[in-house]
Amino acid sequence: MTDIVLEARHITKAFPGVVANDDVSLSLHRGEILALLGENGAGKSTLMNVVYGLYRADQGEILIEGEPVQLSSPRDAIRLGIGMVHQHFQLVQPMTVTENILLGSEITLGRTPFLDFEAGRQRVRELSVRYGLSVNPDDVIEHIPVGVQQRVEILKALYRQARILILDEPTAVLTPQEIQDLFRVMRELARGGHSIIFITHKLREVLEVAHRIVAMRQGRVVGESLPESSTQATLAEMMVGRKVILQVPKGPAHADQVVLEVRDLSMSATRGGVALKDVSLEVHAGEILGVAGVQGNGQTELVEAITGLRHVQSGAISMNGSNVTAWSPRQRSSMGMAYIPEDRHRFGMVGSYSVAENLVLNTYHLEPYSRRGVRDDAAIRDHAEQLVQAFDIRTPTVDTAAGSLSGGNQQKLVVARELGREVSLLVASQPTRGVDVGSIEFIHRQIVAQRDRGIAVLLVSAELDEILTLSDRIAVLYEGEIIATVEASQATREQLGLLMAGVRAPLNA
Amino acid sequence: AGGGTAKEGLKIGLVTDVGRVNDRTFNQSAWEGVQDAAAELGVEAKYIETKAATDYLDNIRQFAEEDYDVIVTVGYALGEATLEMAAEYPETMFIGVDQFQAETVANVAGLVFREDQAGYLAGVLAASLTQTDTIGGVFGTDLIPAVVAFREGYELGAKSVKPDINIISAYHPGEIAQAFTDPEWGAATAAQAIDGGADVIFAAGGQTGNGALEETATHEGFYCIGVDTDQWDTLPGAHPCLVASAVKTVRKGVYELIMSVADGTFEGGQVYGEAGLSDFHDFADKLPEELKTKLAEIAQGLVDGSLSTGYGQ
Amino acid sequence: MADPLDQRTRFSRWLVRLAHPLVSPALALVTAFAVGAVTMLLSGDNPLTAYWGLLQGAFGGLDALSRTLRTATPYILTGLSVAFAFKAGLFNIGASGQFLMGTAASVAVGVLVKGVPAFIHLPLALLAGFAGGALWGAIPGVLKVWRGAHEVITTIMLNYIASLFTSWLVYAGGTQGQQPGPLSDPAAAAQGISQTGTILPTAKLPELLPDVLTRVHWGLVIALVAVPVIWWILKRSTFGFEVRTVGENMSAARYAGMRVNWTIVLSMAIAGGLAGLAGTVECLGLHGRFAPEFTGSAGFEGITVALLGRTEPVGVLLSAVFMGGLYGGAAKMQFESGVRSEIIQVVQALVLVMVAAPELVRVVYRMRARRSEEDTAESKLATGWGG
Amino acid sequence: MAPVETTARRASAGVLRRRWITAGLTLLLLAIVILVDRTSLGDGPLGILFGIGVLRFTLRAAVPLIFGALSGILCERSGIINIGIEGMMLAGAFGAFAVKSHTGQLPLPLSLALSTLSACAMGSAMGYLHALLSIRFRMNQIISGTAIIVLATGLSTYLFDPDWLSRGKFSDIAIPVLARIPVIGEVLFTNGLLTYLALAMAIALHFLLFRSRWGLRTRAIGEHPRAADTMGVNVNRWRYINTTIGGAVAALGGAFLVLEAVGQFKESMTAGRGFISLAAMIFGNWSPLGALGASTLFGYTQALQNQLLLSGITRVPRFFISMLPYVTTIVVLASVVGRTRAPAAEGEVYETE
Ligand SMILES: Nc1ncnc2c1ncn2[C@@H]1O[C@H](COP(=O)(O)OP(=O)(O)OP(=O)(O)O)[C@@H](O)[C@H]1O
Ligand SMILES: Nc1ncnc2c1ncn2[C@@H]1O[C@H](COP(=O)(O)OP(=O)(O)OP(=O)(O)O)[C@@H](O)[C@H]1O
Ligand SMILES: [Mg+2]
Ligand SMILES: [Mg+2]
Repeated sequence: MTDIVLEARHITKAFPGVVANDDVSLSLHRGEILALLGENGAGKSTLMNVVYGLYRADQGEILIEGEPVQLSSPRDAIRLGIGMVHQHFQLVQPMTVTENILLGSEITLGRTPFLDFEAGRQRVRELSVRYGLSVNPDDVIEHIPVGVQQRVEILKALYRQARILILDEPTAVLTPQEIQDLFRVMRELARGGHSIIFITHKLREVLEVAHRIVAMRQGRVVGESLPESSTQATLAEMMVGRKVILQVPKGPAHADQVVLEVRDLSMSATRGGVALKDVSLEVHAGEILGVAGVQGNGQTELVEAITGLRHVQSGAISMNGSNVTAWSPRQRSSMGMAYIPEDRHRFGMVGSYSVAENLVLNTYHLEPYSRRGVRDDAAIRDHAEQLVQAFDIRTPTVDTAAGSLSGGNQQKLVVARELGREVSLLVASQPTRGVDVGSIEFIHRQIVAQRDRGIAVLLVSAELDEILTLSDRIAVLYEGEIIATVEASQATREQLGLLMAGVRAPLNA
Repeated sequence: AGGGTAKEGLKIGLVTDVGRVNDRTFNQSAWEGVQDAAAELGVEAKYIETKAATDYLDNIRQFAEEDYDVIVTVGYALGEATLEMAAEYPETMFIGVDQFQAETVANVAGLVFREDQAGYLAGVLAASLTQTDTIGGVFGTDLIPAVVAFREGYELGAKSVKPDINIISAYHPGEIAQAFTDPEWGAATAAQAIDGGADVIFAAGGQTGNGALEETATHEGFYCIGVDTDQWDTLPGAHPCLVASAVKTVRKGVYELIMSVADGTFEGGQVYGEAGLSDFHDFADKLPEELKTKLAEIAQGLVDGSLSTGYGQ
Repeated sequence: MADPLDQRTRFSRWLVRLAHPLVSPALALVTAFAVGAVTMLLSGDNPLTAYWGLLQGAFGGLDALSRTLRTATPYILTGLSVAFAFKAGLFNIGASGQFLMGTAASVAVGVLVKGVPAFIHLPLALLAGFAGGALWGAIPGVLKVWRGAHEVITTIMLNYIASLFTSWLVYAGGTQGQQPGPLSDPAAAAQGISQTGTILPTAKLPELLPDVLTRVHWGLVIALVAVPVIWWILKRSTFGFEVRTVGENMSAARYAGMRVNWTIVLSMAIAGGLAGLAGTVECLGLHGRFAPEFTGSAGFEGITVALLGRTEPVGVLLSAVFMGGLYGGAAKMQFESGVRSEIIQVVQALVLVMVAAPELVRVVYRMRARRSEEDTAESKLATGWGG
Repeated sequence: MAPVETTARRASAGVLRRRWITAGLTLLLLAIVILVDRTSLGDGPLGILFGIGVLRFTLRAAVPLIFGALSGILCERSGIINIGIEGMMLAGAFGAFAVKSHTGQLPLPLSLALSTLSACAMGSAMGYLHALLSIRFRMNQIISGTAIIVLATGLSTYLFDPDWLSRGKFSDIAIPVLARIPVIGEVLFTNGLLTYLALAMAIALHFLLFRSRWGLRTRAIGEHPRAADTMGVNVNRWRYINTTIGGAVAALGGAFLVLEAVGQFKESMTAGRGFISLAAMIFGNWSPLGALGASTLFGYTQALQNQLLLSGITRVPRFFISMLPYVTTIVVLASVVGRTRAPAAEGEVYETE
């Protein structure tokens, strides 16, 4: 059957301590969009890295167009027309879009070693026009939003004339609009004879765009189905192996007195960021205020201002009535502010530290973990044991290095630390990014539980579904301004989508 | 202790200052002196090369414990350690090169030199040779007395010939450990002095000075004056410019002191070695006769005390 | 489901703990000395007599042992200095400058403060020494947090400045219209000799066991005490936790509410203090005065010591004694065998390589390769300039 | 996307402004220098500041720093930290001298050529060793660099025999027309081969780094090796190549000291120049022209303090005058340059499973 462009047979790949892929077989047809589902650590990225020649499989073989091939490095994959957009963007931050796209397959001025930037730019423009992936060839990556970076990643593959495209969690950081654009591009490519493997944790997307769906669990392929004959529920069950409640049960909010109040907050843009303009908002005890918005419209700035990681130029932040604008992060957290940061790898934890140490990362100086400047390891470990139990963090021991946990579990660790103590305000930023449905369900339950215990929750997320399922009220942030605040009950995906894109539709606030 | 009877089968040891026994500085001269004596007496001689100032004491002790009869310690920096060891081992004779003796110790002879006199002669020579009335000097460090004496003598000597002569000279700017081992600084500074108009360069500062001498040699028609030993023998690279060297006869001094131990005439205290101008070698016939005689007279005057450099008074 | 995995990882970790710290370094030493021997053979020296002499000089008899310990004393402290900075993610090339400033401060107290009893004078001098170094160490810390000036540059520059400054302090002057330095001893200056007066007996560090060891002073004890103290600070104190977190992941430290800037400055100050203490005990215990010949070279050795000790306090102690032995024995080796003592440095470099690259030893001895935590434990200091 | 483009523009505008400022300052300096040399201005303090002697010393002191810094850039831009410059330089100096002193009988140019080659060979050996240790054996790069220094110091001292003597060195070559330009001709266009090489190399490397295929790949593997790898760039191969070449370049600094500046070798004669180059590299923010500028600044401050010493300033103790270069560096670093940015992936081992 010649129309199978890519086939993986009996792939096995083990890492110290983990069998990431265990006798996995998979085939991809010409012009097909194949969705690959699976929990964190299921082995999706590993399998794709094997196909792309980044990892060498311990066993098994890969066939392209029916021919067995040796994939000992990405060079081979590229030669064979395979392109991959990695889960963690593979872009060189300080370089321009053009430089990133040319890298590895450079256009030079004749025989000279020098690059022909003009030709490069030209090529990039052509491609971006042809596939409707608009980018500015001369922008420096670190200055452009993730949505655009995503396009650059795809252009990199197309520039190399990839016929087989692997997209590993491409939508994790995109807005509804951007996601729709991406799907449009994917469909066009498929129509044009490209074949696409599409990894995501978002079941809605799978049903929307995929032609065929394969699910993995613990390194094995555990099921296959077609979108016509599937629902989100069946897919979730197929990948997790049990029924998953996708819609976390959530009663009406009993909003109480104001816990967090932000008034006329302004700050100018830092490198690669945006400015905040007169942002004002209130979060009441027992309610969840969702801040919707496309990545890079000021969420990071807003959250860091509230948590004290950034100085504000003007405006005031007060918590439980007292003005905390000038307070240090520590003062705020000791006042009962919990913070789940958006980038767990950078802020949330210290990879080389044990799970136990990470669980006291911001309380290590308090009794009982520390007495008069002396650490009490016993107390720290007890605390850890409890939280690992309570929050079901999958780790060999509490002494395991946190960096070696799966992404989902790393996230649970952070959540456990922040919710495992008495707080009155929870600031949660992208709490479920890149986390599988199982973990999402768990984290969402926790957040709602906190609300019902009368804690004020500020939820910042680019994930519309997340915003819609959890929030009681929704504020939309666009280019550093809150352009609308709506009751969750009255909000619709479409409205919000438009607002997030900056379209100020008249809304009943 | 002290002198007393003649000794048979003398054991001679030498401890260098930071450096090596063939590093073309007074370490080498002293070691040559030791070897001369050893050859003469037909005995063995050993040396220890000091790596760091903190090792002086240990290195001397090394010999003392193996009960050597004569231990030569080279450099003023070893003075203190030498005295300490001398007190601990009264039977051992110590010869301290460049070590000024505040008070006489029976088993320590401080072999010192009037560097200012050698420098003075160099100054006279330089001042008489210069066409530009500008002379240069590149020196090790003013943290070591001998070097200061050379420089002061040099400038006094020069002024004695041309009172308002222009002298551009500098000490090495770095720490003492580097002052004598930075030929590139010496070379660059010599070049800088030449750019500044100097046409005679006096270099006193071990390897640093050697750098200056060889640099000067690469410029056409400039003169340079070496230091410590007759550098004509040790630094062929400098021949094109090397008129003479302001020498301290360390080799001879050490040799004689060791022999005095051998024949039992050794006396502790200050011992002055000869310091003066070396032979002119290839420049001998290029130099005007009256200059040579003048230098000879001055040298004589300095020795018999009828003439003084004016340094240290 | 994960149980078998846990078992395996636990077992291998146990193996690593047991085997690695002993086997690997042992083989490392053997290999290093072997290669050193080859080098000697190639250049026509006899390694056997050389190493025998080295052993004699390092540990053969009390005198040798004393010398080894004496040499090791400052290495322990400068090694701790560099190691501590590394823990905070800082590369302290400035130990030698801090060494000198500490020395100068302590000697100033030791010489100028008169008429106080030893039990005040000595601690005062030690304190001054620590403070001098700490101050000099804090400067790059402040420059880093306040202006983002990279500590590698500033510490290098401050080394030069320190050596010039301390030279000036004791400078005899008198010629070229130059004034003598504030600490220079008039008597010596009269002879043009640049050095301080002798430290008063009340400020001198007494010898440890005068009739057993030669000139080994209480500085050794001070250094030995510093080891557990630093270990304790790093491993058991909350401040140590902050230091390591800042070193591992500055953003996380900020997020966790730690005072990052303060921690950096304080860490540099402590590192500087330790280096200063090294110079202090050298002068109060050994030289009895300060003179320009006493350079801060022990500060540079501190880098090697720290790296050889894998930046762990106990490791620092071991590597310091080891290097003390190498240098202590070097002179004896050359004396006995006539082999140039510089070969020691070659051996030292080889040891450093072998100890620091377990992978290399593994390859040499065909050991089964394995990934283990303690390889990543070093990852911090590997990330270099940080920025 | 509007705000984004503007930030991007802002960045490039900053670059442009910096270029104009540099150009302006350079012209101003040239003007002063010529005036000082031609007019009576030179007799005053300006003579000390901008005299020929100072300028020539500046260049001379800068050359080894330039080579050192370029070596650092080659390694670190590709992600390998190079603390070992000092060692590589020293190895180069020794390598040059060992051959030079044993080829005295050959015609000078030949012997010089051989010596330079041997210097580069020594340096590349050191560079390759560094790469091998840090890539193949996953050794901490700072340790490996330190080991290189200790090793080079030890070996060169152990093997060096002071009785070896070398005669003759690279002599100044006046570049036909240019050399006749007042002052500039004397300073810039009347030099030894290695000096020209240093200047040429700095400029060439700058263009290669930012305009060539090699440069693009080098910068990429230093910033984000994984990204480069996924685009089919062989990360470790380039790291080996760059680090090895880097060793050779550092060695040229040593060769300059032995073959062009001094003419002889001396134990640890690099005297910390390797470390200063490290500073120059960081100071120049890992860009070749930046490093050229930084090295020149360091050279100039040294020249200046020397000139002050020579001109017999006696009011200030000489020790404080000699602090000039180091104080300047710190002050400039703290005030003007501010934060520099190291290649992001520096010091990290890159492996694929
Ligand atoms: N480089 C690696 N070294 C060691 N173990 C690894 C490595 N990469 C992945 N693993 C392990 O292999 C397993 C599968 O990882 P993989 O990245 O394929 O999961 P995934 O399905 O992509 O998860 P996610 O949905 O979070 O992306 C995980 O248990 C992970 O811990
Ligand atoms: N070198 C490694 N050693 C051990 N586990 C690893 C390693 N690299 C990746 N992993 C694990 O492999 C799994 C997949 O890695 P991946 O890069 O996809 O991150 P992730 O789990 O998807 O989390 P996120 O998507 O938030 O980055 C994760 O559980 C990660 O922790
Ligand atoms: Mg993945
Ligand atoms: Mg993921």
